[in-house]
Amino acid sequence: MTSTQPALGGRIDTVEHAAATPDHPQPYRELGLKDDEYARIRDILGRRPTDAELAMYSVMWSEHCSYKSSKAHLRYFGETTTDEMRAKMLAGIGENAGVVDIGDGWAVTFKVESHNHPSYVEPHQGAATGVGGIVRDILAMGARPLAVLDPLRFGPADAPDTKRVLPGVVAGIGGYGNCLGLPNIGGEVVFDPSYAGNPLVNALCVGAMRVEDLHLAHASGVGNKVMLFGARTGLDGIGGVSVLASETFAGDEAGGGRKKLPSVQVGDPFTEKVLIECCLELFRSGLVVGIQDLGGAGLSCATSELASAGEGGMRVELDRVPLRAEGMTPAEILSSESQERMCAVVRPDDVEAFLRVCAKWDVIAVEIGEVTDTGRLQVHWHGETVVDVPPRTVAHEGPVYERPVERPADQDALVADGPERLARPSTPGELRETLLRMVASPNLASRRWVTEQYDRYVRGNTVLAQPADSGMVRIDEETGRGVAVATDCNGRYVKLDPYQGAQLALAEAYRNVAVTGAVPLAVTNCLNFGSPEDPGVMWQFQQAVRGLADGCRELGIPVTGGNVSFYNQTGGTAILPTPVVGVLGVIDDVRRRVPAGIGAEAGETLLLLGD
Amino acid sequence: MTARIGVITFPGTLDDIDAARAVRSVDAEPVALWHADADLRGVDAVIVPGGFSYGDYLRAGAIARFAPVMTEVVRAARRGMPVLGICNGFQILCESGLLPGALVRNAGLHFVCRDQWLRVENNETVWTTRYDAGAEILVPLKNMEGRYVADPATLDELEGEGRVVFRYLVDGDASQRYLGIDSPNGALNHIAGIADARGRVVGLMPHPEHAIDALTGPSDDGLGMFLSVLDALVAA
Amino acid sequence: MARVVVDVMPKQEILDPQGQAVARALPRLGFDGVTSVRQGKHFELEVDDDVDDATLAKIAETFLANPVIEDWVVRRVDA
Amino acid sequence: MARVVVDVMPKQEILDPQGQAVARALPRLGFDGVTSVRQGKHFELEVDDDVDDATLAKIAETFLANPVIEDWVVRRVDA
Ligand SMILES: Nc1ncnc2c1ncn2[C@@H]1O[C@H](COP(=O)(O)OP(=O)(O)O)[C@@H](O)[C@H]1O
Repeated sequence: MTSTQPALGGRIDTVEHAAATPDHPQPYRELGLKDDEYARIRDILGRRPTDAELAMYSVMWSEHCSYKSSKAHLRYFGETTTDEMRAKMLAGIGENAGVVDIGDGWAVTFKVESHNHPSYVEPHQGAATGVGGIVRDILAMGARPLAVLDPLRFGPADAPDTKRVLPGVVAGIGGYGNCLGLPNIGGEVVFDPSYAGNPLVNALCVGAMRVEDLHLAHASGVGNKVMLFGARTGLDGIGGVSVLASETFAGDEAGGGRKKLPSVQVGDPFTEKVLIECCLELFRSGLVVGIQDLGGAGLSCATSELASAGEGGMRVELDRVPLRAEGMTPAEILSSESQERMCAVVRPDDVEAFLRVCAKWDVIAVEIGEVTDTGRLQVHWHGETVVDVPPRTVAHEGPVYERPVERPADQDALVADGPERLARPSTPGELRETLLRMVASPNLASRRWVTEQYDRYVRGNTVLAQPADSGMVRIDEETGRGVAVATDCNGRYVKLDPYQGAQLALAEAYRNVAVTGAVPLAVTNCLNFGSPEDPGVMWQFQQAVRGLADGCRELGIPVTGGNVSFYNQTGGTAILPTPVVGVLGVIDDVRRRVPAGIGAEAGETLLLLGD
Repeated sequence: MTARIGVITFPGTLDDIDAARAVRSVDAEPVALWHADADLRGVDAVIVPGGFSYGDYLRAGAIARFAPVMTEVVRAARRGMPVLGICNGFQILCESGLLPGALVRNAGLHFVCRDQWLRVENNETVWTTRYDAGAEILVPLKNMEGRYVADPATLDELEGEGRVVFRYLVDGDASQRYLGIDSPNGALNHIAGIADARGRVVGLMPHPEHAIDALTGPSDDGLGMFLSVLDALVAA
Repeated sequence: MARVVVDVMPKQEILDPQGQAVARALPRLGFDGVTSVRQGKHFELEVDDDVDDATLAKIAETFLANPVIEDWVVRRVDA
Repeated sequence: MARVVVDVMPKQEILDPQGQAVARALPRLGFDGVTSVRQGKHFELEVDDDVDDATLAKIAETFLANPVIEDWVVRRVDA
């Protein structure tokens, strides 16, 4: 199937048409834009946006893509990072993933992301595509993905819905990661009633590269070509944008446009595996100037971010995009979240070689445009202009909110309600019963049912995986240099005291890395919280960020990246605030790792450190 | 002079680098073979490694067996070239008819990754001479479609001719018993690996290439397979 | 005793990697002329005669298929 | 253009744990009266008109099904 003419019968909303029809009503509210946000878009463009532009702005200005509620707070990470902490950081917050120098010419990149909401709707595919997304982020830095970890939170273990969600999530993470050939080296499984209607599915990926191979997402060099490669673009995850099709074409003979589309995406791990190998060969052959993965917000995100981070503009011929569905509109193509796609900037002389490498791996690749010096992102559709915007306004200059922050009124009561009033076991019999209850409790029971579904051996470099305090992989077979990664968070502590709770999560992950013999180097995080429109949640968020940042300064290791997931709540009730912290450490020689466990040999001496 | 052992890469193959590492670790030379080339590059033996060739989407191994390189492997195997299929490689060898039977979804329906004890039932194949008969070895097992099945006549033949090479040791393994299975995957007769009639083509679900170094695997019990074939090739 | 067949297919607009893999492989195997393949699940049920159509529909919708990503068809067949 | 359906089922003598798992789950979900479930694959192909029955049979036998473990049925359906 090649790209088809619009089959919906309606006319495509071009820039020219938009300029001529300023009063044409647009469904911006259905797309999640506020009145003032829509006004600002009109202001930026000096006219109403076209459908395609509206689709781009609405997805890129969403909470998920623009960090509009969290930006003001996340700045604190930068403010508290000293030059000394920055010394080993090759890329930090703002790039696809943070990168640190681990010595011997090696750089390591890692990041954790959430896929909470999709995993509730369709646990298997939601979790699978979560893994796929984070792996592409790592790949887009120029690194070979090495391993994954999966911090998970579910409702009560015996709740009926947990029986739907948990097995699906685990099968999805395993199914995708195993098929990609990435060992799963750790994670968490935590049960708490607050996650019953809103499980947390976070996925962390770590990758490595030679320092000189670091690829940053930018489109530079006027005349360079923009290549789209990987899977075809379909109607996946278009979600809200489908209202545009129905609005614009309502009442015409095509019958009112699209029916409601499922907002879930289905993953194709095989295509991603081939895409990884293809990208790595492209990097090795020096054929890539800039690269960006297509994740949330699809081509809207990739083109605007590449152009925005580059020096000029970009022209895109949207009708060249290989499609999977018929009759897709420009707005739909721009916002499709079809998985397993990448976008690269390539020198004109290299296009042929680029296409050859893709052909070798059976990866579909097309040139969809080029880097220009116009300072604008211009998207064409069968010869007409459907998007003409300053790319920064889409990608980097979205709205920023200072949401109200307020310590919840019931916080004092919560803190005052300590364990003192709980009965303590006083007889040996009660002690025994308490112990047995704890051992059997879902939060302390063996995780084998989960971890046995994950391949921890593939690639033959896994030195530590479950059961271990942190996962460890070897990076350099000659020298034995490797990295250790752990993730932690106790949401109950964070709820009691978000500042200290976040520091406890950091300290735990830091310790888990340190006890394996690795030296902690960098921090990533996935900040899972309730609604930012709730001042109490915003207080939790603000406190957690401050706690984490201050803790990092104390320990002397920087936050190199992360992810914010808001709106984790069931009805009006937010989840336990869950800032999952990932710490990465380096070890010169993995043969000197310290495995977990005591009692391997008779006569060992046990020492207790700390108090 | 050492042996040159080919390691095939299909789209979706994962454990090719592990297999090559195992070959190197016994001082043989690994030779990369590409699925699309009908060319074995003059190798002395071939390993079909694990992974998810073509995503295992239709059936594990169903698409890979039609690759040009497999036509050459089948031809060479019929002439007696040693061939080892590991996991997905075993599935591919069954699909291509070099080995009898088939591998289907684990009876527990889940992917299973664990350290698995095996008994070496036949130490006379070209891939197992370094083991003592009846030796018990610890090797990783990791797959979704690892349950070996064959019709009763084929099973009788395999058992009668001593062609069951590895068997899962299931004593005391209670982990799957709630599913009514007393092995990791419900394989008939607890079969983990089999050989062709000449003992030159061997396929097994567990991964000897992940057990070559106690640093990265549960043991180095897997090395014996690579040393065995090297003995045979160097002696020849 | 009645026999019932339920076919469950990925929705048209949903990616079907399995069907795609088959479709891409066929020409390589020398089979031309197959322009599209979709792969789904096929269930064969034996049910008591008193199980009515509404119940069968319910079983398919709530359990055999995932309505978020799949369509399904239930049919009774002669044994 | 013709539409062809291929149903592939595990052979009767082969254990079908997927089907069994479904059968075991149904009573727990409150659905009684289903005495047996078997699960297989359902393929829908679009083929050019000049693809004959012999070719379709070949595609099913050599590729879509594994005769060692599976049975299959090919049928043309009206579009
Ligand atoms: N979702 C998961 N994915 C992968 N590994 C996990 C997961 N959950 C737990 N693990 C691993 O299982 C082991 C035990 O987990 P856990 O009981 O949470 O240990 P701890 O309390 O020491 O962190 C650890 O190695 C941990 O990394």
